Amino acid sequence: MPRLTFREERCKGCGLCRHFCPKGVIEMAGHINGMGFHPATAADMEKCAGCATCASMCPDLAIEVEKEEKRIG
Amino acid sequence: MPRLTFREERCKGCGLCRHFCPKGVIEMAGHINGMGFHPATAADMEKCAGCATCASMCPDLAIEVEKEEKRIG
Amino acid sequence: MAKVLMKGNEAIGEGAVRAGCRYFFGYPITPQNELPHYLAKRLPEVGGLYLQAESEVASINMVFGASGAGARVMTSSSGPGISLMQEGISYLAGANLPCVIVNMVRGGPGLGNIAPAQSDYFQATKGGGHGDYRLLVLAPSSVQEIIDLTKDAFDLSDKYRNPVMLLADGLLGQMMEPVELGEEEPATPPEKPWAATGRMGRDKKNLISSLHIVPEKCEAHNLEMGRKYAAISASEQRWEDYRTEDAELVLVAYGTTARICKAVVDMFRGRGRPVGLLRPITLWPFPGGRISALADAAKYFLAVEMSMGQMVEDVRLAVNGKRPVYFYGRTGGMIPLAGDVYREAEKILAGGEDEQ
Amino acid sequence: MAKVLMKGNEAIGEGAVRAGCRYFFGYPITPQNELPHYLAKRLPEVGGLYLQAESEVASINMVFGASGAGARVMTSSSGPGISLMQEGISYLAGANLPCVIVNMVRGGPGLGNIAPAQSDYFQATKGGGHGDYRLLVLAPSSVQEIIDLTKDAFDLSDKYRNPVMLLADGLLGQMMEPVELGEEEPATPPEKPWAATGRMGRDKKNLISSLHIVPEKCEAHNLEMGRKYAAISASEQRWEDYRTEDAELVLVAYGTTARICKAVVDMFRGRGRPVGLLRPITLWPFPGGRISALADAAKYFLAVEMSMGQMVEDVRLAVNGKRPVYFYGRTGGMIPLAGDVYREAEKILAGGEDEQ
Amino acid sequence: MKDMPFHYCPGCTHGIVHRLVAEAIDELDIFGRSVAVGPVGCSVFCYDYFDCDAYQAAHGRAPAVATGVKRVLPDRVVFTYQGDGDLAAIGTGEIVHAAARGENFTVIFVNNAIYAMTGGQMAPTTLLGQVTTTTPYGRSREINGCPVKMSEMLSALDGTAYVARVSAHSPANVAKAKKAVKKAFEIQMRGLGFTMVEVLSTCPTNWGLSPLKALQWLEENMIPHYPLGEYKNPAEVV
Amino acid sequence: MKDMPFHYCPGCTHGIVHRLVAEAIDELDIFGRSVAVGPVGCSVFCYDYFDCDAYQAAHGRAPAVATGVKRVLPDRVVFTYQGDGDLAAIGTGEIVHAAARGENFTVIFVNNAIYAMTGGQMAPTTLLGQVTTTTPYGRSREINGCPVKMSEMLSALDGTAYVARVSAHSPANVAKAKKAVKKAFEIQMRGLGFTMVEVLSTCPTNWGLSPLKALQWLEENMIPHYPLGEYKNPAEVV
Amino acid sequence: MFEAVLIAGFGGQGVLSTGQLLAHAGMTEGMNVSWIPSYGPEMRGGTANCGVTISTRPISSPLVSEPTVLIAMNRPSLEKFENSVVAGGIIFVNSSLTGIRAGRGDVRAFYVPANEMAEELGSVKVANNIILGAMIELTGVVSPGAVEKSLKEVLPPHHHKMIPLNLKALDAGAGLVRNRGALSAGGGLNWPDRGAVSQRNGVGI
Amino acid sequence: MFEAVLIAGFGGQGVLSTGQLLAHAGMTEGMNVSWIPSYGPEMRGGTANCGVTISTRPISSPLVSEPTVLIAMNRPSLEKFENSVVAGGIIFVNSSLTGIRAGRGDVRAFYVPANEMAEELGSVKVANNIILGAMIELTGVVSPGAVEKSLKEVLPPHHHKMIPLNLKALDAGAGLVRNRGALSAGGGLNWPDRGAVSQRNGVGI
Ligand SMILES: Cc1ncc(C[n+]2csc(CCOP(=O)(O)OP(=O)(O)O)c2C)c(N)n1
Ligand SMILES: Cc1ncc(C[n+]2csc(CCOP(=O)(O)OP(=O)(O)O)c2C)c(N)n1
Ligand code: SF4
Ligand code: SF4
Ligand code: SF4
Ligand code: SF4
Ligand code: SF4
Ligand code: SF4
Ligand SMILES: [Mg+2]
Ligand SMILES: [Mg+2]
Repeated sequence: MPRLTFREERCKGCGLCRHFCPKGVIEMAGHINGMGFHPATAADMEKCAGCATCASMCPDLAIEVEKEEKRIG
Repeated sequence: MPRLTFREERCKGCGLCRHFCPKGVIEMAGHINGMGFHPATAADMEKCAGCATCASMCPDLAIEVEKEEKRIG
Repeated sequence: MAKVLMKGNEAIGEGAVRAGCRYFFGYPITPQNELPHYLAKRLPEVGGLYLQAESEVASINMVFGASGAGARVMTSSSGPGISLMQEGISYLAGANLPCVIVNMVRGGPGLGNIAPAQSDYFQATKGGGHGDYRLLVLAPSSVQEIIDLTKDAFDLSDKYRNPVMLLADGLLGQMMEPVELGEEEPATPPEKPWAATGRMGRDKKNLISSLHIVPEKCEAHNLEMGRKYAAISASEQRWEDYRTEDAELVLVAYGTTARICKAVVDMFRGRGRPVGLLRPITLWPFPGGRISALADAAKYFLAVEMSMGQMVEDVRLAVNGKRPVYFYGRTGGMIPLAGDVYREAEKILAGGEDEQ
Repeated sequence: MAKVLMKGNEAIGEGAVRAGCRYFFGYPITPQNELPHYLAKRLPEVGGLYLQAESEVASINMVFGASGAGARVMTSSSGPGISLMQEGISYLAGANLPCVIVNMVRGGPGLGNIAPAQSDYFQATKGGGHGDYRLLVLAPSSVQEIIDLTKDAFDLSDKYRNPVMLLADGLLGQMMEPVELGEEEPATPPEKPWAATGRMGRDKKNLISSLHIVPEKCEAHNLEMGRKYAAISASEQRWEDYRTEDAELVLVAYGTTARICKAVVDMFRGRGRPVGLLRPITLWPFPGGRISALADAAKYFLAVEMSMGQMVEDVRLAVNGKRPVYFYGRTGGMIPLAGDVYREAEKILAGGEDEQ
Repeated sequence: MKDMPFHYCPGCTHGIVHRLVAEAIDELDIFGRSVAVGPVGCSVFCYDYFDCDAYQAAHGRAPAVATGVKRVLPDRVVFTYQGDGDLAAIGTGEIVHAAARGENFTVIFVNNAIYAMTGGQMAPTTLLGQVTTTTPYGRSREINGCPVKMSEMLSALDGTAYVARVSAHSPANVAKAKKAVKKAFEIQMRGLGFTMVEVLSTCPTNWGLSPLKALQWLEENMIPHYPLGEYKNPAEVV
Repeated sequence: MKDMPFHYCPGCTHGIVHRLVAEAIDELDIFGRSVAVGPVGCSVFCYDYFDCDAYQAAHGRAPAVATGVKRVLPDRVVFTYQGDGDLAAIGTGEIVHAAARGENFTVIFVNNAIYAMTGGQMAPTTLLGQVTTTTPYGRSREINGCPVKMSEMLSALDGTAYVARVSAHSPANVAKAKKAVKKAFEIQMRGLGFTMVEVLSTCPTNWGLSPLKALQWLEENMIPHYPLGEYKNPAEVV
Repeated sequence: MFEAVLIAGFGGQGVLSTGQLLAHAGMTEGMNVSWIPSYGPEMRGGTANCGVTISTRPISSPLVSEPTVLIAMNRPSLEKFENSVVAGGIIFVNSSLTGIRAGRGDVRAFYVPANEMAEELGSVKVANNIILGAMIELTGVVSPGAVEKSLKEVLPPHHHKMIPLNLKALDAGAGLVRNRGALSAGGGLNWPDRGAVSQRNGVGI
Repeated sequence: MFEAVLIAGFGGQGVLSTGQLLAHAGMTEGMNVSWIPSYGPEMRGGTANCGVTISTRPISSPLVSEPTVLIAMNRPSLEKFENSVVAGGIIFVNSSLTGIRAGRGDVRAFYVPANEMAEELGSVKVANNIILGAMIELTGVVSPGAVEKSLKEVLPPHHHKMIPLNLKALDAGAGLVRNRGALSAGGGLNWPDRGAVSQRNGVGI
């Protein structure tokens, strides 16, 4: 299974990752992070295809996707 | 016959009028004008066709050609 | 009339409109942006034009054209943008053109920052551009005064056919205070028979130019300008005396620092100590005569600025060695606190401070 | 070594090449054009680059890049072009970048003319750009001195990491005099570990910037610059005393006017009258200490300039009321004649002149 | 890329463009010889994120600064990062002439149709009808003229080697943008001349839109006026 | 035209261009409402010859000055007269944005491939290989890039209404130039936007050629790089 | 009467407009007022603050370097400005975003879970007005009526539909004060865990 | 020894380079020298002039405001500068382009039909060197040998083929002086009508 890491302290809750994830993996958390935003989080990691679309649209380098060796962000 | 007037005091002796006159009317004078140039002059007015080519190429508004009403420069 | 709560930057805009200014050419820069925002809305309402230029260089040259065409016209910027305008300002002065230029000073040098500062004093008063010219420089210290001086700026500019600079700092531009706008009276700029508007049958052509290729003529032109500057110096020096009557120590400060120094004066007076404030309102012409007069009675002067020490030179020139002149400043966007100025002043009164 | 007859403008070029300057970015303007013409030929001979920029604004920013990359680099212009560079100069100073900027001053303001002048003194010495910064300003008065000071300009600039301006007038630029070039020694600019050259394995990144968004940091940066300026002021003031030993009247003049004033001093001395000349070589730091010392013995000062009176302010600040300071100037491209200065000086010695 | 949070607003695509540049530098393995020249604009702090040596240039003058750097250090890989106000307004002279001279560096041009940093004023690139803080009644052709197309204009110059316009509004476009950025660097490394990648970008804050709506607005409004594609390729590459 | 001798060198075609402008003003009978904005360059004194009201603008800034004038006096006929150094180098930003805004005035652009007034330095328009006082070894593409084609570049902007390149090197071309100048004024009078006529011109003095040879040099060297013709016509006119 | 109020928080929390509302209300009541922001580039995420001075005498310096009242809308604001408050001054803390308590003993501090209360009212945007309501109720620096009048002037017309909600928020804040009766300095108020919205009514100010 | 020489004429008459030649010759002989032009925009047609100072003592002011020698290559130059010449000074007039005489009685004036003489030698361009030759022969400010040496240095290599012609011109000028013997102030010399080139040998200096 691909590994998805959210660097919550960098996340600004813009929601772009959630929107572009083809598998509906990502949701916004209910809590607020240090910068005052609701951070993105993997709600349903099972579904993740490791396509890294989320990371490619994240403006804040807040997502790391590892799928085998590939690593973006 | 067309009337050709050289305003000698404006002429800088560049010779463009002489070069472009289709009839070979114009020559440079032997004397020097107030600005230190050999001015252009009509050497053979008989030949003048009144085409005003000379005036159209004179950079110094030094030539007036009158042919009937037409007046350039 | 009811008071209105206004930002300093907006007050300049409203003041300009009421002064009959109908043309603004400018380029955005913090901390003056509320001024273009205001005018972009307001000018079209009164049939005027807000035009955003591609740069400050273009702005000031558009001002050159509009002023030459006879209009009341303004531009505005801050530090870096004002530096870019220096060639154009020199041309405007050289061509005897009226206009109003706003500098909402920020921390420098270079890109610096956007916090308030007074470190463009030299540039404004001594001529940041080339050649022997002067700008009239007005330094308001409240939003109400911004409104009033903006109007005066246009009048002075037309009267003397010289650019006028309104010099404030980012804090004054951003601050809100209640202002009394008064009745809107139609502005009456003077006739401008010299304007180059197309001859439209006029006998003689008008030419707007700063070129005097023959040195004799260029010198004559400079001497003529010099006479104008002498006349301005003689009649347009403005200042506020704040409790200077019997002051032993006279603080000298303008704009935001003058506000702070007033608080300092009040603190001293509250303790019965003779401290006053001389607030220059015109930075050029500098109210040197008044300061020189104060130097007969006062014992010490303390110039307070948001800079490394610029206006203090003019204070020294005015005092001319009669009394010691001290300096206290913060810079780079830092604002002196009343308490710090107070302590500095106390040291001087205690006689323990070297002049620097 | 044999002497060579050289124009002042060419001498700057040769001086720069000998100082190890290999990059020149500039835009043509009279009266400094012989300098770019010279360097356009000469720099390629020594593996250097002459690049004509699209404007003075571009020139000074190319200088910013080349200086940041560690090169000895120069630009040159006159009045209007120097005004356009003010933003860039402020950025260079703010980023602690060394470079040499030549201003061959011409008549102003505006387009003015191309005759020699000294009316950009304020702009050069007080900061024509925004913010609290200073340029070192060197004022040669002969072609030989141009060669020597050009070399010094690069050294000082690197030593203090600050832009240096070479301020002369069109006459010095156009004039020819014999010069001794000396042996061509390889220049040894200091190491520049701060230069942003690509990290190439370096541990820490280098950044060339004048931005300090936090006011506290911007102030600290300004205070640091202030300490540098204080050090320069303390150790780099330069001047020439010409027969001031026992002078009752001290003329103060730089550049071309100093040449003329020397003739005036000689005329007076020929008649046995105690007149001398103090010639500032650094305009900033201004040799105020020396003038202040002279004011203990001398009775009068007369500042002579090709301007409406700019350096005279620094003379007054230095004399600080101890003695009267008079001014004589021609402007707009006019050059004071020795005879006229002589008459002016005589009036002062006769005591019939009001200080102005 | 230094590991510090960006100062950009939520959803601002400046962050995406930063990442693309960093990835190109990494993939080409040129970090050590890269030099960044930053603008004045929202990306003024980009030097904090790119961990290579860097310059903070005056507003609009990055191409002149980069010229100075590259002429002194011709074997370094130099790039500017500039906004549309910076490049297409105040910096017009510098970009046109750097391009005309064929300066051998790369320009990353982030076009968000607005002066963002200063509070959302009209830029030369602002679309007709677009409301900004200085076009409160919408940009009008009569007063302000038409939005300027820099890629088209600069392509007309003989000195430009590579000019492309890409967009950051969707994953597919981001992938294309990445290719263009990398290609520009490669062309620079081959010494073929001036390269520029214009990236259409969003400013949710000043457009007054959510990050997502901003991407849609870009797609629907900017792309029709600013067609995507490669406008110029060097002879050596085609 | 005031009756005073021009200060130009013998054979300098600035004089011809002056006459064309004066004739257009006369023929359109707009003398009274004409306003000239002069440059810095050899034609800096053009205001002395055009007898209408006039401005002497800072180097390169004539389009900005003309913008100020025309916005205040929209019913006047405003034109700038600019050299190639003035317009294509230092004034790039001003000309590009005046064109982009579609400012409704006319630009007479005299391209003589050199900075003449200051002593024959390279201009952005100087041809490759051309020797000038600042390209003593000839202009090189590597160092200075290619000569800039302003008419082509400005035509790419939506704001330009009429752009033509003509030449003053022969009677037939002067006649065409005259038509273009007049047409530009007419388009301005109809309020259709920005108009520019680029006139290829000679500088015998700085080219080091006789007046006649200079005309030939223009024809043989400049025209191949700067093709003549109308580059843009307003929709209303075509 | 003299109050120098410092309002600080994240950019986007509306601290600047809250200050303007307060200043306008002061003006409406015939007082001397000034409003002065710390301003920054457009980008979000930094802290913003403004100082409002309201005084019966002319205001010499508009700077609020030693506030008599601090409203800290988030944690960094409390950390940064707590020490600048004059002895005897008052601190209002938005406990929803703070997570720490004021440390000084010579000032009175009140904790308001403003975000949670605001979300309850329907929009997190009125959090600031909840604290403002509490502040004016406690200090009496301006009257609620003046604030209500000013709302109409300060809000752009297309936001006038928000006025009822804002009034509700002001009143909710005032209610906290009214309902607590006598308030003790340092207020032995507890504050909610992050997100523990359900506790909010138990805490108040 | 001290001479301040002012050379003036039309732009294009070579007055600047003539001055440079003179200054260089002075330097070659170990004197202090300075050369200073009146410079202008590139356009032709105006007047140009330069001042050369040659002195055994250091030169304080390089300005030539009161020349000891004036070389007037055309009429406007004579009109403009005649009055600036020191009493007892010398004026050389290019009579080919002047048409008037100097009016002062306290200076010596010499009239040289330089253009005609130069055309005779083969090029009007050496007119200035004819007058220069006369001047140095008369004043002895520099030696002809120094001028000859300097020509090689001052002329760019591709003009070295012009050196013989220039030397001829210098010598022709000097010859005028040598052949006239004693010269009287105001020289009772007549001067040719415009274009009356044939008279030129009869007049000389
Ligand atoms: C000379 C100068 N003028 C103006 C400014 C103010 N200024 C800073 S950023 C900016 C515009 C930024 O817009 P853009 O380049 O589009 O970048 P963005 O913020 O949109 O990314 C302006 C006008 C400045 N710093 N310097
Ligand atoms: C700001 C500024 N920079 C430089 C100059 C010097 N300058 C005067 S004219 C000129 C170039 C003129 O060339 P061009 O525009 O081609 O006109 P031309 O003389 O060839 O007709 C220059 C660089 C100036 N006056 N102002
Ligand atoms: S890697 Fe792909 S599937 Fe997994 S969360 Fe990201 S976008 Fe969704
Ligand atoms: S795209 Fe990045 S910043 Fe935006 S919500 Fe997702 S993880 Fe957070
Ligand atoms: S009018 Fe024609 S024919 Fe007559 S002189 Fe002129 S060019 Fe020759
Ligand atoms: S073209 Fe004109 S200036 Fe030239 S020679 Fe003929 S008349 Fe004279
Ligand atoms: S203001 Fe706009 S461009 Fe700037 S950081 Fe925010 S969203 Fe991005
Ligand atoms: S220098 Fe050239 S452009 Fe200027 S007037 Fe002379 S010939 Fe014409
Ligand atoms: Mg932008
Ligand atoms: Mg030209």
